[in-house]
Amino acid sequence: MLANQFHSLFYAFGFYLFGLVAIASAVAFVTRKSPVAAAMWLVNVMFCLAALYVMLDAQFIAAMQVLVYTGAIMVVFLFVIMLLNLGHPSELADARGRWGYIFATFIGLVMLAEVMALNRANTIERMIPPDLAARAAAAAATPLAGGIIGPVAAPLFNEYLLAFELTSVLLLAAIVGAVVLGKRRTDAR
Amino acid sequence: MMHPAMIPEGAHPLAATVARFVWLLPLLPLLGFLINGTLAMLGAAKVGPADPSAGHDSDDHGHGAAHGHDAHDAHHAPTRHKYAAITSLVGPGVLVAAFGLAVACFFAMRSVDMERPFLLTLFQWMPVGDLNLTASFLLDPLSMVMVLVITGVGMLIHIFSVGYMQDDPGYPRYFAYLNLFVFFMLVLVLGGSYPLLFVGWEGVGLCSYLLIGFWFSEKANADAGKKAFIVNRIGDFGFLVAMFLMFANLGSLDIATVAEKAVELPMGGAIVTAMALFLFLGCTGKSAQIPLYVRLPDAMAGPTPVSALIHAATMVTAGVYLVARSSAIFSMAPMAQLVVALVGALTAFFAATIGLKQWDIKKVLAYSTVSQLGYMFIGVGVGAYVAGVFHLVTHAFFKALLFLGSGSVIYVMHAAYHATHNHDDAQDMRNMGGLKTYMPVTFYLMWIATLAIAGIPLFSGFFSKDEILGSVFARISHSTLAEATLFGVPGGTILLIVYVLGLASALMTAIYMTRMMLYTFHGPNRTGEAERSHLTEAPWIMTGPLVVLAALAAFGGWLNVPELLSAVGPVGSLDHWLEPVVGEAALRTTLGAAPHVTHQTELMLVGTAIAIAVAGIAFALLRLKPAALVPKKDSPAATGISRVLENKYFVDEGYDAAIVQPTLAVSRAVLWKGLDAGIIDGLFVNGSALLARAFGWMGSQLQTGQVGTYAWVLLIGVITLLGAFTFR
Amino acid sequence: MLVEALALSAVLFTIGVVGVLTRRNAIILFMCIELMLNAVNLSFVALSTLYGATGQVFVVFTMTVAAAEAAVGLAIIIAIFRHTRSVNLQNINLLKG
Amino acid sequence: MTAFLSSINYNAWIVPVLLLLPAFGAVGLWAHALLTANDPADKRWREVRVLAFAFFLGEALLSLGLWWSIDTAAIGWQAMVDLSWIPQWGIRFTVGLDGISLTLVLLTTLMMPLAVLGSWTSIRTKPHAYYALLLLLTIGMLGVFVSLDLVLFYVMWEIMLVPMYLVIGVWGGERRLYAAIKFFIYTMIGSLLMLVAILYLGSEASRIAGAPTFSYDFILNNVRLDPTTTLWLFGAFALAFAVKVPMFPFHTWLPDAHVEAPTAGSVILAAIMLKMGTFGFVRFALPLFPSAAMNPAVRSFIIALAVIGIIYGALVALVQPDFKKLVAYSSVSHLGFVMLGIFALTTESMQGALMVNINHGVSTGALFLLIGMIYERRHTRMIADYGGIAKVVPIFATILTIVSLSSIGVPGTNGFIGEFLVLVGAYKTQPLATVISATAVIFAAAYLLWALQRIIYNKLDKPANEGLKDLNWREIGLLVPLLIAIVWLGVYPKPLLDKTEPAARRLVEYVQTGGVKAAVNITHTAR
Repeated sequence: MLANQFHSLFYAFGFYLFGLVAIASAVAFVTRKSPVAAAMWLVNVMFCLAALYVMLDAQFIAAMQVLVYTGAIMVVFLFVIMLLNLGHPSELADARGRWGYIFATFIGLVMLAEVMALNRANTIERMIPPDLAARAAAAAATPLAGGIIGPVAAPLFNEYLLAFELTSVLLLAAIVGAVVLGKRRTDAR
Repeated sequence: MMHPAMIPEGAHPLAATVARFVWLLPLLPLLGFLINGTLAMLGAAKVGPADPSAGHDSDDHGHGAAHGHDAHDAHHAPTRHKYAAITSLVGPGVLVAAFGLAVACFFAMRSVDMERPFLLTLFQWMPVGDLNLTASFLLDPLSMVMVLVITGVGMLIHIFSVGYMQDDPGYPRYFAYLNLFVFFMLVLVLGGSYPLLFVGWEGVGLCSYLLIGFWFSEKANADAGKKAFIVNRIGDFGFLVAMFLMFANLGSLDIATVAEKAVELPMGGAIVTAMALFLFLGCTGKSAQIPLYVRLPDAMAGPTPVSALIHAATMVTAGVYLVARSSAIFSMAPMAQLVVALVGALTAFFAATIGLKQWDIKKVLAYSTVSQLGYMFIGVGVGAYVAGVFHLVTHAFFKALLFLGSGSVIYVMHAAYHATHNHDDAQDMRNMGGLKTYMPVTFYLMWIATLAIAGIPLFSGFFSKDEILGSVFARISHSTLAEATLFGVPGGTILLIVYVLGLASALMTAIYMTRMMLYTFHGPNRTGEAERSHLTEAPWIMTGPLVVLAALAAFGGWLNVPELLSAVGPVGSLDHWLEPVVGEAALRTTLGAAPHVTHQTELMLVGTAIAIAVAGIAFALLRLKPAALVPKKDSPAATGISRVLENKYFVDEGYDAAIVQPTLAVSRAVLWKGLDAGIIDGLFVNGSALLARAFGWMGSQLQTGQVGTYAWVLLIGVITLLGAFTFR
Repeated sequence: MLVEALALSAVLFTIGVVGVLTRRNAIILFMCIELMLNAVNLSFVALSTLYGATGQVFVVFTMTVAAAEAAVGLAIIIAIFRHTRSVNLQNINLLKG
Repeated sequence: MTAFLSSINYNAWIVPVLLLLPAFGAVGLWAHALLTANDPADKRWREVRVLAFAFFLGEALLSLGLWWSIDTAAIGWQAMVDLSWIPQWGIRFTVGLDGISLTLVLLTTLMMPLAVLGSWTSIRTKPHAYYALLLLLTIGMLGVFVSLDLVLFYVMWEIMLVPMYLVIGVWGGERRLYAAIKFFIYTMIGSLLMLVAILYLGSEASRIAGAPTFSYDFILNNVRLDPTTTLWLFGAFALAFAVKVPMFPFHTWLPDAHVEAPTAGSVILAAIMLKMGTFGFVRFALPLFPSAAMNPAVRSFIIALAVIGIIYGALVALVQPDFKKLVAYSSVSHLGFVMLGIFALTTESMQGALMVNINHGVSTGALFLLIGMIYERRHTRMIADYGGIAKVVPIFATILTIVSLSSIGVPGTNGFIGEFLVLVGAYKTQPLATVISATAVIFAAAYLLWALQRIIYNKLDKPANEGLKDLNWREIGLLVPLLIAIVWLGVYPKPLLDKTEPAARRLVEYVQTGGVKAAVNITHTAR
């Protein structure tokens, strides 16, 4: 595993930088009136996450993030926004009014507090299996056979082969669904 | 019906005589009922089509209805019922046979020493636990007297009815009910155990319901019948409770055993008094005493012979018979006896006052019956059972005569009104007057009865009424009654009040009876010119029985002559005759010694009685002026006292307002609508259904279709889950 | 860096939730859901540093799911839009109970 | 007769056959429906009712043998059959008869053909289903009377519910659905509690016996519970039966069910199904929990409810505009007498209670038949719509009068015997309750005679009443046996009383002594 990482100050700085930027853009994303602006901020969040993935030695995932998430999904979103001409924010006064915001944020904070409580209550230490260190060491010892991708690709095609195939079926279904739903009804409905 | 038990040796001497066919006595009228009943059904009924709801053809206005409507509004010539001939034979014939058998039994009984009553067991009726009830007939001097009266007077009334009801379309139905009535009356009188007596008791009530409501198409008649039955039932409730007391405390319901065991109970104890009082409640229901007398005047809605048979001679006397039959119980409860005597006296006085102002001839007789019944209860109340029964017998004679006489008058008046299509009231004395010229025979016979009931010497009424008053007077000083107290008042004073009330009602009896005779037979005729030509004497079939009854009314006194007038005939024959049955109980009341009154007090008593009777008649003859009377339709409404009396103290309206309407209102508003439909149904049953639906509705509010709401709900679920983890 | 990553993922997730709750535009709603998914992916990746690469395998799966979901979701939005001329969630309540 | 019956070993097979014959009947009807699917409806209707009547008549004739073959004096169950049904849970098909259940079984089998005849012409839609349901109903009712295994009893109890629910629901009057659902839920809630009690008893018995068993005999002889549990179990059983009796607070389903049910439905409901509650008390609640039954608080509470039921039923009946509802409320009053009789716990009152059970079946059954007949002609149940019809339909009027007198309890009819015995017997242990209940004698006369008068007497003023047709031979033939029963049971009830006497006496002694005396005398020795 990536035990050989050294926790340099630079690394921490980078981590916090991208973290904060991600949060800021997320907040911005939520508060924008126009969907296009919102989409842009979300893309920004995704980029920050990709960076963080890299810092967490998940290079493949970072690549996928940029490629699939930002590239594909966000593009589709933007495409749909443009298609339906929802760009102009005027008719989208969709905020639920002052009261709704306050209550929503309050609920969010409550949830956040609970999750934080869970994190801090040494649950993580308890989660760590005792033999973790040994396993990590063993994993580290083995050379990175497949390079960066190896550790991800191996399990993907060994234990989780079935799951992998199933995802393809899922995608097929999604495509068919999208096409059918999207098609303009020819018969008068 | 199993063949009566074979006659074991050492059995009752009567078992060998004709008396063993006593079970035939009630059977004959039952046969009469069955035959007449089938005839009535055959005549009236037309069996319906196989499919009742096939084509509701209401067009042919069921002409079948024609044959059933009653005589009152028969406009074309009255048609005799097609089976009338058979019924006229079967109906009275059955009674004649029964009377013959009764007389035969009577002579058999005379020739035999009747120490023990003759008990004939027919079959086991209710063998349950330690109450093994057997259906058995009890023949002893008391029931013999009653049987003779019932079958004798009943026979005469049946014969009279042949004439009176001849044009009525319901002719066989009428005789069926009449026979059924005599059957139940005989079962009542011959019943060997209280439940069997109760069978007769309620059966008679049932028949009076059927007969009073005979012309049922009139709502008034049907109401009267219903009222009679329900008031009877109230009395029967008392009888029932008395039977429960007997069974619970004495362990048996057979008359003989109850009499033996009752004597062992403490004298004047709570149980015996309660038993006696409840029995008396039953008697008030049946014999129309103070609280429950209201049914008798309304019972006049039935045909007149019915009133004669049921409401003069037989049914109403059942109460007196019951008290005489359970003399053992009553003699053990002096307080109860005082109650009986007092209620009897009050009823006699109260009814007599109402009788003064009645205009309907049958209502006068009805209230006179209630009054005379009061007398009988005074007799049996003070323990003079023989006097009570004696008055019962003589009353049966002259009251039956009076009722049948009034029946003839009404029959003739009705025929007259019918001929001229006049819808005036054929029973109201104000429309009569001067009938003695048209109906001489009925006129003379009715006078004999009036003299008898008024108490004129040598007529039967004098002997029996005088003996009752005499026995009351004799017991004022020397009897268990004198020592007992009722509501704190010593027995003696109560008996004195009873005696005074008795005298007063005797005076009023003489007045209203003479009033009735004056308004009906004397003075100018007020019926109307056209009808006058139709007023003729009633046919012989109706006046024949009247003559026989008149003879009995005149010489009835001979049955039990007091030794003072020993010249007239055998002294106290009825006393000897009933001695084995009621003698012991009577002696218990008079502390063992036969009630003796000094010679001159007896003379004084007889003197006052005669004076009272003569004064009453004279007062009426002088005071009342029949000529001043005006026919009913234009006579002024009564005012003041006479209005109150005429409307019988508004007692009926009082009962209705005080008891009937409130119960109806309560049960309708509170019980049914309020409790049943309201609380139980409304609150619990439908309420719980509503609750279920309410929960369902709340659930549905969540499904607003808004995606937002679902998100919220989802989130709240997450938070609670997390919360659970964090605070675990 | 594990704890910070998880904290960050939690914050992002919360922001996503707040966005879902407040916004009434269907598309933005979807984007918020995407954000929440990303947050989860982040925590996956963070933990995979401890437990080995299986975490990352799951991220792959979540991505495919997210993609499928987005596709179908947007198709639905288009269908609704064609029908009601607006994507405001307020008046799309045909499933009212 | 008994010789002949024992020669064909009648007792061995009669009870299962009585239970199975209706099942075959139902199958037969179903087959008939299929075979004649395309015949004209009218022809099919006439055939199916004859077929159904044949089955019911066969059932009745078969069951007549019971009267001679069952020796009620002997201790223990007669005509007993004991087969294993669900071995794993120890549930057995045990059936048997004794004095009490004999009379009720005969009442059922003899009343069913009359009920079917009663609705000969009134049921025309879906006749096959109708008669098949009545057959199933017979199975349920007979099953309840004969079963000696608690689970079998519960199963039969539920079987009985469904057909009646459908009969009321499908062929009923206007508000039939409300009435049917109410009837079903009312009884269901009660019986669920009973199921819990049965399971508890079963577990207790299985613990004692080792093997799982629900046999009534075994539980009766071996299961001894502490007072509080007995009270709770008694309460559960009592509630289920109280709903069925119906006792005062639980009676509101009765008027609706009666009013909305078709003629045969309400006749069966009144004549037989109301006896389930009282039979349940006598067979299960009292013998299994004698200490609870003897508990003064419980006993006086139930007696109080019974007395309220008697007076309340009579008073409310007084003001009913609908004749059927009036008779329904009168049933509440009559069955209050039965409960008074049972819980007075003297031999006479118990006998009286069983007698009122039978008499009520006969007289109220006849009343409902008559109402059905006049309803078929005039299509209204409101008393006010009638008046003076005695002249138009004399036969109907006469029979109605006789039956009403029997229902009022005029001596000479069967009604009097039952009520008299209950009251005489109950006075010894419950004097106050008896005196109050005796007043119901007056109210009974009041409400019935008033209704009778408004229907057959008074002025014939409504033109619709003039066209009424009188009863036809079928209807008269149908009522004659009931009239005979009314008069015979009134004048000479000894045979019937002798049949129930031993069982009633033993039950009373058993409960009086709080079950201390060896239970053996009530049933034969435990298996």
